[in-house]
Amino acid sequence: MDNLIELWQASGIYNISVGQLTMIVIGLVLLYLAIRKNFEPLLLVPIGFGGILANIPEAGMAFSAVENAIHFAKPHVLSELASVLGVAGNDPHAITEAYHSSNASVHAAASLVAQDAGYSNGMLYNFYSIAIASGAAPLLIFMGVGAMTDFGPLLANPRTLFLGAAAQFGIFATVLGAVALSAFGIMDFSIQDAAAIGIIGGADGPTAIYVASMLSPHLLGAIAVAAYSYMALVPMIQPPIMRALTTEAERKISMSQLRHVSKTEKILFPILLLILVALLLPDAAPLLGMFCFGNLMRECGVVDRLSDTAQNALINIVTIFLGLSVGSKLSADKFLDMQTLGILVLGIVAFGIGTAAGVLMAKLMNKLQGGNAINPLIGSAGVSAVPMAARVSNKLGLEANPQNFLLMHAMGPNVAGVIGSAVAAGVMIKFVG
Amino acid sequence: MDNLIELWQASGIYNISVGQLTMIVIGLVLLYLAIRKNFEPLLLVPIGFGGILANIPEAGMAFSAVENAIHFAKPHVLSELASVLGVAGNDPHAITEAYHSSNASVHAAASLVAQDAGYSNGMLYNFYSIAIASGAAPLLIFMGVGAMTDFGPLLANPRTLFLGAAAQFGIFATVLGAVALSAFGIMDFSIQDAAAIGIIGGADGPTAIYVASMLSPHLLGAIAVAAYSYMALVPMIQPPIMRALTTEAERKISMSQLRHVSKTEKILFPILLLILVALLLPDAAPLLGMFCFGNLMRECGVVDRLSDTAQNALINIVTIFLGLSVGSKLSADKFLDMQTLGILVLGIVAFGIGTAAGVLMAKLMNKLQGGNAINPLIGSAGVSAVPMAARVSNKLGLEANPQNFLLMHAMGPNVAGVIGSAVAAGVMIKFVG
Amino acid sequence: MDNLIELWQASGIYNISVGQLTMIVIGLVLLYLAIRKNFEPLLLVPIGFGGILANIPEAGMAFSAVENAIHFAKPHVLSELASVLGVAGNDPHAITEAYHSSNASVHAAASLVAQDAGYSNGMLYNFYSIAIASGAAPLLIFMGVGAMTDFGPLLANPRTLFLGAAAQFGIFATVLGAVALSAFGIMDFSIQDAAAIGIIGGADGPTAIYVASMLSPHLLGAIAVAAYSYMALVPMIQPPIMRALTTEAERKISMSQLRHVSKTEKILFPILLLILVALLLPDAAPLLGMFCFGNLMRECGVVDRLSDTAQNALINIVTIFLGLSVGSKLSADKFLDMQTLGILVLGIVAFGIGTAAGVLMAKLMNKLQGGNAINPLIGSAGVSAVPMAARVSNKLGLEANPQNFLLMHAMGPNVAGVIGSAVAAGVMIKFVG
Amino acid sequence: MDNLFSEGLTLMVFGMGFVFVFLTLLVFITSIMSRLIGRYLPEPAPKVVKARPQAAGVQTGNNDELIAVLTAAVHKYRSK
Amino acid sequence: MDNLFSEGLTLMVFGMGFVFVFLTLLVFITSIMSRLIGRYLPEPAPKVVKARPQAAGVQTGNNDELIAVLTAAVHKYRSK
Amino acid sequence: MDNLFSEGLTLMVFGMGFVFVFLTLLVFITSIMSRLIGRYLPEPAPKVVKARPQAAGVQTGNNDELIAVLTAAVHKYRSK
Ligand code: NA
Ligand code: NA
Ligand code: NA
Repeated sequence: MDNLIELWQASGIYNISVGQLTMIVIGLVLLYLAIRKNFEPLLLVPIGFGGILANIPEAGMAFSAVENAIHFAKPHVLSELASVLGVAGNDPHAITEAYHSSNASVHAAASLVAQDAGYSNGMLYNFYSIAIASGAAPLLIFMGVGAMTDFGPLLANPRTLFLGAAAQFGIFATVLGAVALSAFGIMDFSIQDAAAIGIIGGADGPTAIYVASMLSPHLLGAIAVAAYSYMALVPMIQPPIMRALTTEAERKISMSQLRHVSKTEKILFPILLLILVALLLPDAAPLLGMFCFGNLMRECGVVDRLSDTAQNALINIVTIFLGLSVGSKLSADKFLDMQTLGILVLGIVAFGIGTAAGVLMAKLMNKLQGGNAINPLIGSAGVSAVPMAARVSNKLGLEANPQNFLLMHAMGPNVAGVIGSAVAAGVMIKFVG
Repeated sequence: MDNLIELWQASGIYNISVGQLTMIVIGLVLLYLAIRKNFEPLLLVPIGFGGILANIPEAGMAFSAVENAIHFAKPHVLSELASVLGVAGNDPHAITEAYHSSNASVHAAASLVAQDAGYSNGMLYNFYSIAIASGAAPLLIFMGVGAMTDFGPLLANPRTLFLGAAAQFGIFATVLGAVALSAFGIMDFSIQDAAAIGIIGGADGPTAIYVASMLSPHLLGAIAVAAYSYMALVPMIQPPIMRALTTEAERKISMSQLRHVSKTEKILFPILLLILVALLLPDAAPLLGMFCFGNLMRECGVVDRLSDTAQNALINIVTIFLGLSVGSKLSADKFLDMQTLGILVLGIVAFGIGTAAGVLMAKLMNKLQGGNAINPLIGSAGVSAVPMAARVSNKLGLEANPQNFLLMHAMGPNVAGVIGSAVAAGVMIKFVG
Repeated sequence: MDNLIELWQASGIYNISVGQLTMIVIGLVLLYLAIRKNFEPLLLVPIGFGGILANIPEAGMAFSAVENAIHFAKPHVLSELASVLGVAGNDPHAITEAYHSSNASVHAAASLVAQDAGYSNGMLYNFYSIAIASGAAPLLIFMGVGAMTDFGPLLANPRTLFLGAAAQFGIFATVLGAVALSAFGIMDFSIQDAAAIGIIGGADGPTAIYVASMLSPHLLGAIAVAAYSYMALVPMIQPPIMRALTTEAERKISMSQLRHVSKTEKILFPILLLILVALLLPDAAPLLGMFCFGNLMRECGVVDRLSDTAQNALINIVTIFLGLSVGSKLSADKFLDMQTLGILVLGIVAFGIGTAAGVLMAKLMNKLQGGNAINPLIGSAGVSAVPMAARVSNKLGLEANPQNFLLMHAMGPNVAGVIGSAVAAGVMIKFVG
Repeated sequence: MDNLFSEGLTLMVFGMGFVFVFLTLLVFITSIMSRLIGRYLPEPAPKVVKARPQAAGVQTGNNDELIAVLTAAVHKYRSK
Repeated sequence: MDNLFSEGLTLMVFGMGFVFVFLTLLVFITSIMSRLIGRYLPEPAPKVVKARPQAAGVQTGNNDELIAVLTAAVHKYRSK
Repeated sequence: MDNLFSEGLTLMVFGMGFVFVFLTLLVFITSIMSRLIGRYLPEPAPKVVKARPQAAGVQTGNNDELIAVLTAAVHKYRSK
């Protein structure tokens, strides 16, 4: 009978909190969006599922050994932890707080105490430590993305890099928006939080996760969810902005066919980009370095088996772990917060501003050059969201002029946007990291 | 000349113990069974080979840095270790014992001493720590198995879940058997040991390894070997029991064709299962969570590249490390023990009881429903051992009635058995973990 | 304005040292050789790229957290580090030196201090720790190589093992050369350094990296670069030596067709080799054990999915990390040194002597047996450099006699050379490790 | 001794009980789910199954079939 | 409050500025590189593109094409 | 100095010696093994080689052969 009570009191139904229930529902919603609405399913399926796993009551899959020990709150364990963490009394909340603000050596000591008491890190916590806290997973994904990226269209028309630059205005305008919200007391974002939120406007998943994990880990879950959701919503967010800022005539502009790009150019480009990064912004070196490495493996033609693995087995494996790890950050106390609402609002603003800036830049370039070389519809592709944004440009182009295929032209700013937001990420890590 | 003596005294021939020699022979026997007799070769080839590597004298591949330092027994290292571990004197045995019973922080300190003295962890020890002690490898394999599992037959006939439940009786009867052996003083199993041994009856490799690594790591080698060997022996263990418990007429029962199962049902099933686990038995959440995640990736249709990787590259890589790691636990002092004999006997009893319980449950269901809806031969498939047990059901069905294809019908209880033993594992971790 | 100055002072241009610039150029040269000249591109592309990444000023990708903390030299961090490391004063150089010579527990304490101060390990440093310092990556590559190796030609003519043995003379002669250079005061190599340099003559990449990581990690970068470069240069290094040591008549010798080798022989060979290693030289057990494991997976025919993964996804993933990790050791202070010049000279000598020894051994065997069973051109293949050296033998054979296909005959000594140098590696680890 | 045995017995009773309760609930939930889907989300008329991208192993199977057909055709042609 | 806002403003000015400087430099360098290659390392006359080894997924595509051709041929034969 | 050199010499003598002893033993053991297998476990008469499941890369090879045959056949047909 005692056992029955014990089993009942250890069950999920008995222990589940409203917050956990809500987060499980949110996880289910993410799965629904991913599976039925095709919202970036490669990431949102693991993120949604990881979010559910992280909120299973009593399972502690997203907790460290110490957090698990505190949760189960055996008095002698608590008092040992309290003594290691320098807390008077056995209050779990005080101990938790001391644990999270402890320095690395005290942290390590508390871990040993918890392990001695028989507690261990949850599996998702381990995944998060290895995949994200170390920075490895976003970099490896970036390597794989590099190996999948064809810089041909960009090399054929390098001026499209300006469009990729302009679209990053979404990032920095959002940073300003976030600090403004704080300045007016509406939200409470630090400058690090603001920078991490802004990067959503980069429309690039691994960059957003990398920056958030460095600047603002407690917002990581919300930022990653916002970034991937809005990337999926690009076909709904961008078109009205693009239509509002362009005339029918502009949308009809047809662009001259792209010249052929030689193998040598494609091989040298990632190397030149790397050297430029090395000389100007070392803080962007990990991100852009791995990206260039992937691209060089792709283009050099002598390591195809490595390139294939980087694009397939390796990126898939890392994606599974990255997604589950991001999901582990979807805890009620961090996600069910006004800040998340702020992040969601700011994120969509970032996308909108980035889109507008890209389109306007294209128009400006036409004006400065006194010609009609660029269809402004490809400017919006500068936000990245590869290849979705380029497809949107193409679709709107075809609407205006059924003979006008903009896809390849839009791929230039599209991949330029990836470089642009990685550079922006480097600047932010440099200044507020 | 001194060098020659040194080389000779460091050679395997000079140092090999009878125990190591025996274990190497056992490793060779496992390889023989795997390669020639096709005994679950995907696991038994790495396990057998790992067992040989672990028993190479002086190589210390399965030892930690501290164990290697103790083995080579340089006086000043021993005395440093003794002081860290709080042992008086330099006796290697006393130091070893103190090391194995030390708490986490002393353990870590001893490790640093050994590293300073130039010793390092053996490669298999590293593999074991990362793959099994962390719990990661069995969970990842379970994810891959989930991605390979088709719940269609089970969804078409959900009552077959009862067969999968009944067959778990093998697990718990064996637990009782193990404690009985201890109670009568024949063996010396703790309740944890008994639970870990019982799980052999679950006929599911990763579940057995996961439970054993949590409850009874010192028996892990023997338990894993028993589990995989008996799974390979299913075509020999089950038929006599199945024939003894059924009449010719029962074996001739032909079952109505399974209905078509829609995609939506297949997508929702892993989610419902996960929620049920979350609400009722959080201790089974890691195992069944990863299993459901794999299955959802398979069925949702939008992350095929992740599902393919989970079923191929990732599960293969993890299998290699898991197998070698299990092999690292095949040391003479732990394996060449009466306990192993007890485990082998109890394991086969567990398989037998599970098989019988499944068959009898099928007969009971027929009686309760007053019909002949279920051929009792598919009850035995409830032990899991996917898909071997289902094939055995099919074979015996064809013997009795050459038009009677039971394979798809038996797949229902077969995968139900996987769920059933994961639930049983959760209960045991909850109660004795 | 301050920000502008800060950005400028943190830029690569402002900070780059001559050494870093030189190393970046060397990285570019390696990429050029790999991509345009096809110098072992699978390794030299990642190594070259990793070398560039490691030398990006201020990025600290190849530095540990402590090294990064010292580099940025904030006074309070320095003084904390100094106190942990037992250094008086705040001199970065003194602290660095103390850090590198500190024992494991002080090392760990310094790491915690640096982490508390907000510094973290560079990504390449992490890769190096996990892939190479642990010994894992070379062993996994060796497993994959084993899974790719066909011992058929060697089993058909086992006496070719003698050729593989003879060619290892290059290794030991080079060791002697290295200590001679030290003895004459020209260089300053320890016996460990000499052994690690000698292994270049083994013409086997993973073996060289494994030995260097254990005996002489500070020379690892130069040794790996030399080993892979010379392996790529085999078609230029070997032919003149082979021609000089053989007569036209000898080169025309045609060898009898190799007998068919049965599946059972191929399965038993890796097991017998493993047992021989276990009995005679446990120090070679990790290398040859993993090699035999890979080969057994290949030949046993029942674990093809594991063998395929070992030969593809797994070895490719490990190669990427191994290459970047080796590249992380290409730092100016270690590479731009007279020692590197010495290593390059000694390395090519090692290849030359190994080639000569193989050819002469073949001639000796013909003389001893009083026949013309062996074409001495296959002796040079004993250095390994699979399959390049065997192709060189074949090419020179065809030059002398257009009907004379030596390729399969040369594969015997070629794979024997792999075994031979792994044995040599074991002896060196045993004696000077 | 007695204590260990009674622990084992408890484990058996609770374990088997829980396994049955759990799987019984799963039977109910699954059946309800299937019925609801059958009623409210019936699958559209079975269209031609479109092969989704498959792992390497499965491809072989597909190819084998096609190749068998082709081989037969070629054979027929040759034997003319 | 003011401080945070001015920090944000600085970040915006420097960030956008740097992104533009960086990408502008990249435009220059890339253009120069392309021009130099066009002048000094022109690609040889376009030879027939040789398919490089592809990942599993792509192979299917290639096979599909070939198989389509073959099927058509066989079909033509049969319908004779 | 002398010490280092003598260490190197020792390493060479023992190293080469050991390598030769080891590989000589391997020659003996391998030869004995092959002879025993040839006598007691001779391979059955060479049956048609059954392709075992192969990695993606290798499949192509197999397919290439088959496809070559088929193409030839189809070509012959067409050129009729
Ligand atoms: Na972007
Ligand atoms: Na089971
Ligand atoms: Na060699």
